[in-house]
Amino acid sequence: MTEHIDLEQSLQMYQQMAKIRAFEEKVNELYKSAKMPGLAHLYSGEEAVAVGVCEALDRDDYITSTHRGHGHCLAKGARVDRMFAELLGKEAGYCRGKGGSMHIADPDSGNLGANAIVGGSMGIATGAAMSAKMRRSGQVAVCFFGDGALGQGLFYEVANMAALWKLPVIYVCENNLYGEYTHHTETAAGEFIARAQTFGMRAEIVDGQDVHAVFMAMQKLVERARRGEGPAFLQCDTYRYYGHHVGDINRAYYRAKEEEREWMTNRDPLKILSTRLIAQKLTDASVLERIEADVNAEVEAGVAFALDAPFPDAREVDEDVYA
Amino acid sequence: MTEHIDLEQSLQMYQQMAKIRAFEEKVNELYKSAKMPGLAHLYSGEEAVAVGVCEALDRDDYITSTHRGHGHCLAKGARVDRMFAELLGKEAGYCRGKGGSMHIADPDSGNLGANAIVGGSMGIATGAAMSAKMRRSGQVAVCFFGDGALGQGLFYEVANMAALWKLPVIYVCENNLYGEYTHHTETAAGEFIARAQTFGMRAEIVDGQDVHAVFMAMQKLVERARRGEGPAFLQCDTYRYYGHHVGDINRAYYRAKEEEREWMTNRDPLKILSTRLIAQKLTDASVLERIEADVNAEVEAGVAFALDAPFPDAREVDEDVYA
Amino acid sequence: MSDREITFAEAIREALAEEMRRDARVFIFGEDVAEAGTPFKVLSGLVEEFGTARVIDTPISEPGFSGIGVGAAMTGMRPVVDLMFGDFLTLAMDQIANQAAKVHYMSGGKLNVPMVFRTTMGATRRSAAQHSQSLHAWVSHIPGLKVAIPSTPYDAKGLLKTAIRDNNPVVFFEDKMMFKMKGVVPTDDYTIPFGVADVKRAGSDITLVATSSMVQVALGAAEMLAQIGIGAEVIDPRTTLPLDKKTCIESAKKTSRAIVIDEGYEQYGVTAEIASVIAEGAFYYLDAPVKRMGALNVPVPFSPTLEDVTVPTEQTVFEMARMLCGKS
Amino acid sequence: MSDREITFAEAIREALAEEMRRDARVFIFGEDVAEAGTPFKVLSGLVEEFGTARVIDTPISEPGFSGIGVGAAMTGMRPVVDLMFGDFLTLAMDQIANQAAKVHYMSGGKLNVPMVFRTTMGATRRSAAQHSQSLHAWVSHIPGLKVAIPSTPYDAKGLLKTAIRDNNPVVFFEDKMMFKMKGVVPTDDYTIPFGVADVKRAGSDITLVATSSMVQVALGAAEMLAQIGIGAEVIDPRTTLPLDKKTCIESAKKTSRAIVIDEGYEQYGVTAEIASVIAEGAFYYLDAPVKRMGALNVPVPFSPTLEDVTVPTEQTVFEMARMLCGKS
Ligand SMILES: Cc1ncc(C[n+]2csc(CCOP(=O)(O)OP(=O)(O)O)c2C)c(N)n1
Ligand SMILES: Cc1ncc(C[n+]2csc(CCOP(=O)(O)OP(=O)(O)O)c2C)c(N)n1
Ligand SMILES: [Mg+2]
Ligand SMILES: [Mg+2]
Repeated sequence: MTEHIDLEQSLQMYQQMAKIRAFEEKVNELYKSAKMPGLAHLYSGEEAVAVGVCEALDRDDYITSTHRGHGHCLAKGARVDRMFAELLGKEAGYCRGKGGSMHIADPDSGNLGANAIVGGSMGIATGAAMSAKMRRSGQVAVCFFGDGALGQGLFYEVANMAALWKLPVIYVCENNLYGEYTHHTETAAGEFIARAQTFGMRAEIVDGQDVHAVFMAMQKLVERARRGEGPAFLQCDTYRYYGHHVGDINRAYYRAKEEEREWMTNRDPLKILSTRLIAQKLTDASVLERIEADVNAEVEAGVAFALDAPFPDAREVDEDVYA
Repeated sequence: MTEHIDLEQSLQMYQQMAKIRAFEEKVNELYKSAKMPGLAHLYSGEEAVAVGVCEALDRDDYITSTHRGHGHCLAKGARVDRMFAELLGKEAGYCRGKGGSMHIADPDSGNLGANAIVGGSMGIATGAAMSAKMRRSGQVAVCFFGDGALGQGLFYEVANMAALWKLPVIYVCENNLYGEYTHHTETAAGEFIARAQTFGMRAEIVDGQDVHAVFMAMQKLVERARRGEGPAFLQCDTYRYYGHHVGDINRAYYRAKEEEREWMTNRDPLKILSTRLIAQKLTDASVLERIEADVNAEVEAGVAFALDAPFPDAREVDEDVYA
Repeated sequence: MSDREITFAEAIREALAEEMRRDARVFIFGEDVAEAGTPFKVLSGLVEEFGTARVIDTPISEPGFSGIGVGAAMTGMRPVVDLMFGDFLTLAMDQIANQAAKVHYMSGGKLNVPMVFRTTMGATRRSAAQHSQSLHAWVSHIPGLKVAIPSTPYDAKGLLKTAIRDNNPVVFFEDKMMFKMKGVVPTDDYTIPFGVADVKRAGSDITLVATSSMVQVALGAAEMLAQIGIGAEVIDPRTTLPLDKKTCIESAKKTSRAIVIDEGYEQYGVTAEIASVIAEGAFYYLDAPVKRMGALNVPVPFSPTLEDVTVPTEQTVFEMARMLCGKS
Repeated sequence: MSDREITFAEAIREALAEEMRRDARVFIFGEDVAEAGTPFKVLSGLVEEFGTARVIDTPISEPGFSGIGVGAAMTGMRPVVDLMFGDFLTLAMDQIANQAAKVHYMSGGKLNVPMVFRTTMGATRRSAAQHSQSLHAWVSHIPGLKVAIPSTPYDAKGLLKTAIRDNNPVVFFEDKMMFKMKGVVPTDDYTIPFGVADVKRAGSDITLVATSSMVQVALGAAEMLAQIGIGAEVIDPRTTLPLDKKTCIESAKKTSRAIVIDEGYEQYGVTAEIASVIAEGAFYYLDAPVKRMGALNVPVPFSPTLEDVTVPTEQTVFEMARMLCGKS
C-alpha cells in the first residue's frame, strides 16, 4: 500500500490525523464543561478520510464540508486557534463568530464552508467544479458528505450534470454506517456506489480507516478529474467514535458497544498507520509521540487563545448580510 | 407477442388508442381555432403506453398523470365529454373548470390527477402505494412521467423508499426522447433504467409503440407488486407526434422532419396493432373502421357538449380552497 | 378535567398518541421519529405503543417523504409528517405549497389532503443560520394550507388534535425552546378550533399580539408594564391561517395602541400581515401607529452576543410599549 | 440616448447580452435556454452569439442547477440562473434561501454569491394553479437576498444590469404577460439602483403603490380617476428588497390616502409589508386606512371566468380608490 508514499508524507498525514483527534477531544471537553455554545458533531474515528483526501489536493482546490466538518477544515489547512475561536462564537473565529461549528469556511485554504443542511453543499461543490472548468483553472472540487446525505435528491441532480459535463468534482461519501440514530440499512436500498455508477460515473470503495488507501485512491481520481475525464465518487467506509453530536451519550438503543469497541480497537486510523510505519521500520514510536505532543500543544494553545478572545460586539450583528 | 391476449381485449385496446388519437386531434383543432383557453400537451403517438399500462390495472388501482395527461385519463376510464368540458374551463368539467388540461383528476376511475410540476406526482403515487399497503387493499399505483422528469431529484428519494418498503408502485417512464426542446442525450447521463436499478428495483424496457408488449410487461409487474414483491420501473420508448405543446409548430431546430416521419410511418401504435390483427386474420379492416367511427362520434358529441356547456359562475372562485 | 402540569413536548406526544388510538388512519413518519423519538425526544415512546408500521423512520429525504405523505393523505390515510427543523421547509415547499395546498382546489373539490406537517421554529439555541429560522410566514401566504403556531402546552395539544382531524393540510410549528415549558393540560379529550385567538391576558391600555414563543415574552413585558401602570392585553392568534382578525382588531379598538410580536424575520413576515390588518380595521380608533417587532432582518448568527439581539425580548417589548403609550 | 421602443423581452435580452459582452464571468443556464431561447423566447439569439459554453441547457433539475449556480458564484463566476416559472421556486428554495442568501453572512463576509435567479410571475395566462403564482413575497422575506420586480422595458433592462453587477444573490421577477409590452429604452449603457422607487405618475389625492404588472393597472385606474377629478400618484418600488420605504411614505403623507396593489396572494403578501410600512410611517397624515389589493387568496383557477376575478383590475382599483376618496 505504501509504495508511492514517502515517509515525510506519511508523517505529515499522521500529524494531521493526530491534530484532528486532539482537536475533537478538546471540543468534547469544552461542551461537557459548558464552555461552548450549542452542539458539535465530532469527527473522531474518521480522520483518515479527510486527511487522505486533502493530502491529494492542492491548497487552491476546493472542498465543501458538512455538519461533521472540523476534520475537513483542519485537513485542508485551517488553523486550530481560529477554529476554536469560531466554535466559541468569538470575533477572531473564521466567520467572526457568525457561523459556528456547522459553518466554518476558509476560502484561503479552498474551504467553501460547512453546511448544516444535509447534502446542502452538493450543488455548491459541483458549481465550484463547473467554475474551475469554465475558468480553466485546473482546480478540482471535493464534496464531503455522509451516507445519510444520499437520501437527498439533490445528489442525483448534480451528479447527472457533473457526469454530463465532465466536471472536475469528486464526491466523497463518508459511510460511517449511521445517519443520526438510524443504520443505513434501514434507510438506503441498494449499494451506495451504484447511486453514482448509474450516471456512468467512476465509483470506488475504499477502507476509510487506512489513510494511505484513501490518499492513493483519491490521487488517481484527482488526476483523472484534472485531465478532464470527469467526476468520481469515492465511498470511504468509516466510523464515528462518539455520538451523532456531543450530546448523544446513550447510544445503546441504536448501536452496540461491541461494535464501537471493535472499530476503536482494531480499525483506528491512527493505530493502523502507526503500526504500519513501525512494522516497516520506517519510523519509531518516539517520533510519533513527538508529533502527538506537538499537536497537543497546538491544540492547548489554540483553545487558550479562543477562550481568551473577545466576543463580537452586538453591533456587528447586521454587518455581512450583504456584500 | 399476442399469445395471451384475446381478440376482445385487443379490440378494446385499439378502441382506447383510437379514442385518445381522435381526442387529441380535436384538442389541436380547438387550440387552432382559439376555442380553448391556454395550451395543451398532446399525447398523439404515445397511445400504446397509456392504454397498455391501464389495461393491466383494475379500476380502483391508482394512477398519477402529467402535463401530457389526456391519454392517461382516457385510458384509465375518464369520459370524453367531461374531459373536453374541463379543457374548455366549463363547470361540467372533471374539476369544475378549476384544473384545466394539466390537472384533470378523476378519483372515480382511480386517477389522482395530472401535475404541472414535472415529476411532481412521484411522491403522490408512491404515497398512494404506501397507503394501499397500509390499508391492505391490494391496490397498486402507477406513476406516469416523461424521460425529462428523471432530472428531478424527487424520483431518487421516493424510489429509494419504495424499494426499501416494497411498495406496490410502478414507475412508468414515457421516454419520448425529448424534454421540451432538448434531446435526452443532452440532459441525461447513463441509461434510464439504471436510475431505478440502483435501488435494487426491477426495471425493464419495452417498445412503447406496441400496446401488446406494454400490456404484457405491465401485467407481470402489477402481479409482482400485488404479491408484495415491491416496486418496478418500466421504460416505454415512444414518440410524441406533435410539438411539446400545441403552440410548438416549428420544430426543425431541435428535431428532424425525417425522424418524425419515420415514427409516424413505421412505428405508429395504431398501425402496428391493426396490421398485426389483420395479418393474423383475427379481425378485418371494417371492424377497425367501425371502432374508429364510433370513437370519432363520441369525440364529436363530447366536444359539442363541452362547447355548449356553461362556464362556472365567478362566485365559485373561492369554493374548494378548503375541504 | 384535572389540573396536572405537563410539558409542551408531552402535550404534543399525548395529542399524537390519543389521535393514533382514536383513528387507525393516523401515522407518523420522518427522520428518526421511531426509536430515537426525534432528536428532541418529543415522540419518545410512540413507537413502543404503535410499532414501526405506524411510526416510521425515513431516509433524509424531506421532499420525498412529504410527497409520499400527500399521496397517502389523498388515498385514505391521515399522515403526520415530521420535518425536524423548520429550516427544512425550504426542501419540501413544492410538496407543501404546490401539491398538498392545491390538490383539493385543482380537483374541483374531489380530492382531499388530510395531513399535518409538524415542524419547528425559533432561535437562541446557538444553532446558527440554517437551524434557527421561523418560516411560518411562507406557508401562511399559501391558500389551501392552514397554519398553527401554539404557545402553551394546552394550546399545543388542542390545536394538534384539531390539525389531525382537519381534512386539509396543516403546517404545525413548535418552538424548539418551548418543549420543556410546563403548563396545565386536562386529561379529557379536547380540541381547539382554528381561527380563534386567545386572550392570554386582559388589559385596556395597549394590545400586544404575539405568536408562539413571543407570547411568553409579551406576558413578561405586560408584567413589567403593569408595574408602571400600563395595562397590556396579550392576544395569541394561535393560528396564522386562518387568522382571527376580529379579535385582534377589537382589542386594538379598545386599547387604541398595538404592537405585533413574532419570531420570524420582520420584513414581509407575519407581523406585516397582522399589523396591516389592525391598522386598517382599527384605523379610526388608533392613537399611535401599529408597531411591528419581528426577528432582525439578518440570517441568524451563531455567537450568543449576536444571536441574542436578533429576537424581541421582554425588555425590548416593554420599551416599545412604554414609548407607544407616551410614558418615559 | 435614442427613443426607440423595444419590448420587455428584448430589454431583458439586451441587458443579458450587454453584460455578457462586458464581463466574461457572466453566463446563463437553465432549461431550454439555448437553442429554444426559453419557452417564452426571451433569450432567442443569445446562444448564437455566446455559444453553448455560456448559454447552457440543463436537465429539469431546479434544485440542482440552482445549487451549481451558487457554487459557481462563490468561485469567481457570475451565473444567471433561469427558473422558467416562478412556481418552481418551491423546488429551489433551499438553494436560494438557505444557501445563496446566507453564505456571505455565515462566512463572516468572506464568501460572496454574485448571481441572479431570473424567474417569472403573473396570472391570467390560463395556466392554472401551478404555473401562475407570484411568489416574490417569499424571497422578499429572506435577509441576504435582493428582489427586483420591474414593470417596464426600461426598468427591466436597467434593473437586470444592476442585478448582474451586484455582488449578492438577486431574485429577478418578470411578469409573463408583459414580455410583449413595448417601451422606450435607450441604447446607451445604464443601470437603475436598487431600493429607489419610481414615481410613474404624479398626483395629490391618493397614492397607488403598485408592482410589476399592477403598475399598468394602477396607471389605467389613475386615468379613470382623473376623469372624475381624483389625482392619483402611482409609485413603483421596483425592488421589494431593498424597499424604498421613504418614497412610499412621503407620497402617502402628501396624499393622505394609499392603496397597495400587487399580484401575489394578498394574505401575508407584499401588500402587507408595504401597507404596514405606510400605515406606520404616514400615521399622522392618513385620512383613511391603507387598503391592500393582492391576488385573491385561492390557488389560481384555470377557467377564464374564475381566473379573471383573482387579480386586481383597473376597474377594481378605480372603485377602491373612489371609495377611499369618498366619491361615489
Ligand atoms: C436536510 C436535512 N435534514 C435533516 C437534518 C438533520 N440531520 C443532521 S445530521 C443528520 C444525519 C446525517 O447523516 P450522514 O449524512 O450519514 O452524516 P453523519 O452525521 O453520519 O456524518 C441529520 C438527519 C439536516 N441537518 N438537514
Ligand atoms: C419542475 C418543472 N420544471 C420545468 C417545467 C417546464 N416543463 C414542462 S414539460 C417539460 C418537459 C418535460 O419532459 P418529459 O418529462 O420528458 O415529458 P414530455 O413532455 O416529453 O412528455 C418542462 C421542462 C415544469 N413544468 N416543471
Ligand atoms: Mg453517516
Ligand atoms: Mg419527454
